Amino acid sequence: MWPRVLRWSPRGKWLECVKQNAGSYNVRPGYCTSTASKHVLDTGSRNDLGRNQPMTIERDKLIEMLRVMQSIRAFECKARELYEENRKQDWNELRATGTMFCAVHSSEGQEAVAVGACAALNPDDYIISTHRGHGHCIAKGADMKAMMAELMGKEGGISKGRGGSMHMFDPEVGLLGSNGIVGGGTPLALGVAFASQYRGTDEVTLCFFGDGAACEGTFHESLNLAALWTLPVVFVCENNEYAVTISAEDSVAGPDIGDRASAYGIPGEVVDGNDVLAVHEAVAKAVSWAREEAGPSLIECKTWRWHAHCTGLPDRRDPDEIYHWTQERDPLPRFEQYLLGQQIITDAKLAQMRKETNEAVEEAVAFGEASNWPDPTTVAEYLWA
Amino acid sequence: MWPRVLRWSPRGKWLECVKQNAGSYNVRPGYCTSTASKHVLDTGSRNDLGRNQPMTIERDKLIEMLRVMQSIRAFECKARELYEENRKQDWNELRATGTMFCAVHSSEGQEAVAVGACAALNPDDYIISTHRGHGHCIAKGADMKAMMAELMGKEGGISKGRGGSMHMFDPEVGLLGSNGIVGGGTPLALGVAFASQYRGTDEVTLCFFGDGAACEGTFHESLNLAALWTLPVVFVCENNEYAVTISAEDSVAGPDIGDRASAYGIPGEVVDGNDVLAVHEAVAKAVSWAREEAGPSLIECKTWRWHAHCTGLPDRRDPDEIYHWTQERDPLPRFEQYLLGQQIITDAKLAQMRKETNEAVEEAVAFGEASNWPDPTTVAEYLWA
Amino acid sequence: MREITFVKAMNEAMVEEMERDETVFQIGEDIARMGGISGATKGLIARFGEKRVRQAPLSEAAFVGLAVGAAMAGLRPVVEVMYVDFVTVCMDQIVNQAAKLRYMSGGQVKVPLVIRTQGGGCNAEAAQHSQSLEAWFTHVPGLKVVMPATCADVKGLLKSAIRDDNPVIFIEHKLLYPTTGEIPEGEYTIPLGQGEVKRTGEDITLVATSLMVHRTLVAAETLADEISVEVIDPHTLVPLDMDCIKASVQKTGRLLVVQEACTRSGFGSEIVRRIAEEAFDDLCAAPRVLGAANLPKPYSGKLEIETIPWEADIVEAIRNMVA
Amino acid sequence: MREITFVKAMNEAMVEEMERDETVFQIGEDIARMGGISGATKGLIARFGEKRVRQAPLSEAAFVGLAVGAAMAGLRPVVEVMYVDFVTVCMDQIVNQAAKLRYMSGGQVKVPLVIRTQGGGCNAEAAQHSQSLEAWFTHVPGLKVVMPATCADVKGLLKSAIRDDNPVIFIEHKLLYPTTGEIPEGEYTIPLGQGEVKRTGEDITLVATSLMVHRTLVAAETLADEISVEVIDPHTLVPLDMDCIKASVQKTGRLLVVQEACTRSGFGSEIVRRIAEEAFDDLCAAPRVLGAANLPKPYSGKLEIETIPWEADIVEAIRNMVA
Ligand SMILES: Cc1ncc(C[n+]2csc(CCOP(=O)(O)OP(=O)(O)O)c2C)c(N)n1
Ligand SMILES: Cc1ncc(C[n+]2csc(CCOP(=O)(O)OP(=O)(O)O)c2C)c(N)n1
Ligand SMILES: [Mg+2]
Ligand SMILES: [Mg+2]
Repeated sequence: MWPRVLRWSPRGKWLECVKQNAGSYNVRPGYCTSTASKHVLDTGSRNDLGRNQPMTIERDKLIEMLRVMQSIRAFECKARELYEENRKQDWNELRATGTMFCAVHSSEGQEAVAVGACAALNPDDYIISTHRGHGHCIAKGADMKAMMAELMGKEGGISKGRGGSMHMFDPEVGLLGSNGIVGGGTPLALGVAFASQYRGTDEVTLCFFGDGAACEGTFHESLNLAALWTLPVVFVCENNEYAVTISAEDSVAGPDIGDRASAYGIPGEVVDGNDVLAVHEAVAKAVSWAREEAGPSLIECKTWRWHAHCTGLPDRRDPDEIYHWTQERDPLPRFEQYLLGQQIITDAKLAQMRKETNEAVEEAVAFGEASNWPDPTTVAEYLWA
Repeated sequence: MWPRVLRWSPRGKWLECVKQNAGSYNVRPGYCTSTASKHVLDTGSRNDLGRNQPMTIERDKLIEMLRVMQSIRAFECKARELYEENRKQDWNELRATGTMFCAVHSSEGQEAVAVGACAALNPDDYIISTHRGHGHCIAKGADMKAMMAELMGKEGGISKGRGGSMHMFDPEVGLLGSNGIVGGGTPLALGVAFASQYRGTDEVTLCFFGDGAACEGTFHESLNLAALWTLPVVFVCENNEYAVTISAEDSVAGPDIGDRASAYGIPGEVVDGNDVLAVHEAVAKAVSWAREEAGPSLIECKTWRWHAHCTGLPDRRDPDEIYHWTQERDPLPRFEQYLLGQQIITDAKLAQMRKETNEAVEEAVAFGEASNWPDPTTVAEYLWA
Repeated sequence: MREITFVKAMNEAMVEEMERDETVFQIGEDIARMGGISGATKGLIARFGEKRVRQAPLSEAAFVGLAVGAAMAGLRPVVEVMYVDFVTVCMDQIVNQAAKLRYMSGGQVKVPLVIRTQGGGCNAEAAQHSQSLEAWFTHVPGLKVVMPATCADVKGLLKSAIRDDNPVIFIEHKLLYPTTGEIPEGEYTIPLGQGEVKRTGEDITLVATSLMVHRTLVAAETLADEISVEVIDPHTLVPLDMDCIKASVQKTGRLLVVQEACTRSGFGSEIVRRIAEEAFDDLCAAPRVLGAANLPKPYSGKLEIETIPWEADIVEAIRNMVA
Repeated sequence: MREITFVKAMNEAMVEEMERDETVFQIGEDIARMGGISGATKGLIARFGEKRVRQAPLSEAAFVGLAVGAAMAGLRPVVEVMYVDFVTVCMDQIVNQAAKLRYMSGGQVKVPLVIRTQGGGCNAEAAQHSQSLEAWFTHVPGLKVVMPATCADVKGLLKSAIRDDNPVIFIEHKLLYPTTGEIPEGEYTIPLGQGEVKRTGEDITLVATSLMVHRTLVAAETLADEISVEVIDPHTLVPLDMDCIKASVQKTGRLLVVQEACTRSGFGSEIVRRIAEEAFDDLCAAPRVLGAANLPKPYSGKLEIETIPWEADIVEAIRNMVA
């Protein structure tokens, strides 16, 4: 079992690095303290317990991770805009004409979790995502064009317009669905992992869920069962400190969610979820653990959502808190600065990349707009196999 | 938070006492090693971490505890007999005449848990019981006559014959129901405790459940919520090593169920469930913890059921295992021997007590038999309040 | 008469009942500062404090069960389950516990409990947030089921539900919350089990609840010159005011139940059965249910609007039946 | 023809399908050495090993969900939920996941899954172990619902259910397991959605499934000299063989549905609605449902027998309708 290396003060908002079994606390200034080489990022030096093997990530992969983070940010921002625009119109009219745009649960601010985690997966690995799932889908390789068309309810959508924001499927890239029921995806992930085990493949299933979902009974049942049956599943808890308006402090009793792993005798870890490399490192370890048939594990990523729970709802959180998370702990500039500092990327390349991701999102919008509405006479299709 | 003092080797069948934070194991020969005085039982000496205050139990109470244990044993044995007798008849006939006797989940072998736990409660405290609940009901003060009449489906039954074995209610003695749904009672217990807290009384609710129930989602949700809201509830897990045919080893991942308390930041303890005084001591502590508004706690009592899951099902467990638990670890003679050794009771008194409890059970049978069948025209009564 | 929103009417009902009876408390997700997903519990936390407005973690089985236990122990919980779709994670506590505890105990306990939840579609929320599951609850003896349509009704019915000594499933329609309507001044309640003739007519009886009451009334008005339509809102499905429905069908000879739930095995089928059994000879045409397509709700609005009865569908159905 | 028990017929079906297709696996509580609560999975562990016979802990939501996920990923799980009463703790996985995944994904995934469970009462198991909840599932688009009555039927239907690419809820009656009946030699299946005329008659159509098929047949025989009763077993509620039922009602003019489920909002109401809508003019008497009292099952047998239709009740209902 892995040692616990990085933790937060219980439920505190401020990052600190606590060594297990030791009284000394080191405030961790950020993730960029590693002695990484130009081509290869060594995050091993950040912690000293059982993490001595440096983790190497290809330069191109690092750049690709940044691109995906930027894409998610741009996609989410656009999706919120489209919602707002749409709902400025008369709602009854929208309903009567079938042109309503769904509420979206933006994952802005949480990009490091989606990208850090999915970057640890192979194309034939699987993910099960949540209501706040656009980032996961993009990070696993889903097509933004099809995703945007889905939000618009078009036939060209990733679920042919039948699913919407919370029900995106693309088995081709291993996306076996986001889910509108909090805690509803956890048992499904068991099954996907079970199928891999049953067939003797080395595929791994990664299951995203939130701090809210960690309070549902399915969390407990799923971790227990996965542990008993050594299922190749990685549970990634995106603890963004809130479930709609309830804080994790008011809904999660005891120490960290990641600590709950010990109740099932499986490895658990708590990482800075706004540090894409920290997430990546922890999840990569968990994925190889699963791939080597050692069973499930639980990674809690401490992060924060930037916007209201979903479009259409107010956000009444503390301005200081908002400032801290959006200005001081934004995962994107942190990673950009790191890559710049390591001369893995240049300012010019960065500007170029931003332009490209924005263009890609605009293309996605154009694709969605150009896509046809579903044919009403096909409404009963896809009910039965 | 209490220190963990007594534990079993993880999921092992053999009793041992492990000191927390220490490598040394002491095989505990039985519970009777305490330096108890004649009138007062000091169980404090059995363990040394934070349990130095000896617990005192009145002589009369000890004798009463034994009587209740004997009553449960006799009641359960009788209930099984009545079932077997009944089901020797033609089942179709029984169904057609409405004279079928329900299957019963005997708690023989587990008497120490019911009695040790309920002896820690006041009359106005509450319990929520399970499908294997006769012992809990008797220990909380329910009338064996009414209980027997219930099993017979009579109007004089504790639930007027409407409930049966798994649905016994007697609010007068704080019995707010046994439950046929595994894990179904845990949330109810929260509510009863919540009501006490809401009204500002110092009542405590004790919630029994099994090792099987510890795998259901309600276990997790309930402990989390109880911990968050500091509810005055004591969760008593009766780990009898099996849920029907699945062993706790095959259904409970990780360390002991009692250890799961730490996931919620509440005290958890593992005790020898065949040692009525050990159970009593642990539960009494938990009850005062709750009564002093310190919140919930979890006590896992390691025990074993003597018979098949319920009447009508086979029991295919290992003969050695059966021998060990029924012959070497029977909670009744252990307690009897202790009381004899401490000269709290005499052989004569013991024989007398056995005679009385058997008579009480026979009286209960006679009462049940004499009680009327419910009037069929009243079948719709009690649906609405 | 004042004009207020549906959600405000609910809020008034809850404030009044909480003032009246201090055993009434609220429990659910996001019911504190946000006032619940609909805003129905807005201000309750400020007025009644954290003791009586309990914002719960995402643990529906635990907090619904807590409410059931608390009801058994003498309190009067009002629970919010955010969407009716989520009863699927706490069905045991509703069906096997709340509904049955009184009966199983031979009348020794009672469970005065209201579970408020929102149903219905056409809000672009797709298959897991758009269901109409009232029929399930009506099939469970021991539960009362209320589906209010208007602002005045929701206030009076919610107050009755809170005062009722039995578990009540109270299903609000998500599209009704912002609607406005007139509401009587002062204290009033509307008894559970008493239906209302929302419009009198001679040719056909329409039975509808919740959002569909409004659609049937529009349809009736559209046809006013042609066909005389009676519209009945039973308010509650359990208990059901059969006298009211039967009297109407005896007059009109025709029954059309309009529901947003999937047609198959919806509560409309139950109403048709009751009328077929009890007023067969009064029927001069086949009774009918106009309900939703037997499909999960598709996300795309262009598809979703195909699945739910609209005013025009009701008009057409009436015409077909009366023709 | 051989005579075997119902539970043995189920066992044969599962053995044959597991032999035929290695993606079929079993999951549920106590299904290994004990062979499940009914004995239906007896011997499977010895024959197919632990890989394909997964004895699960008490975590219905997790293991039903696991089965749904595994089905999505290409396996064919057969799940045992010990009693239908316990679907209440895993309803989300059945209703919001299994039933909807295919539709929500625009047809990209399928969920070939069988959930076997036992329903029915009169086994002295009281309110939480005696329900008949099939109507709930029929109200959820995307689920097929099977309720077999005879040994021959259960084998053929279970094999079809396992081969079906959709989620199937397969409800067995606890009193049928030990019953015996004739069964064809060799391999056979019975298609889902195809009803069967179990007895031909002219005066009245009885529709029943599961245990009630047997009771209606006894009632029909009792009345043989008096009234000619046709008995139809639709086998599956979804899909429903309306052609079969309609053809019969068109002949007899009378419909009586007999069900063990509570009468209110049971599937009988749905059948009455369909017939009322589609064959109104053929009816010469009010169609009727004879079902259970709208009560939780009381424990006491003396009360419980009052709540469920027996042969004599069916005879009386037929007489009343044909008189
Ligand atoms: C079973 C269930 N209960 C409630 C909801 C309503 N709901 C949707 S998202 C959400 C909060 C989820 O919080 P968390 O798991 O932390 O995810 P986050 O939204 O923070 O990403 C709630 C309460 C739901 N969809 N499903
Ligand atoms: C939700 C649910 N699942 C399954 C059952 C069937 N069942 C009744 S008792 C039991 C075993 C319970 O085991 P445990 O909690 O350890 O209690 P024990 O029987 O050992 O006292 C099972 C599976 C049930 N009653 N409820
Ligand atoms: Mg969250
Ligand atoms: Mg057990």
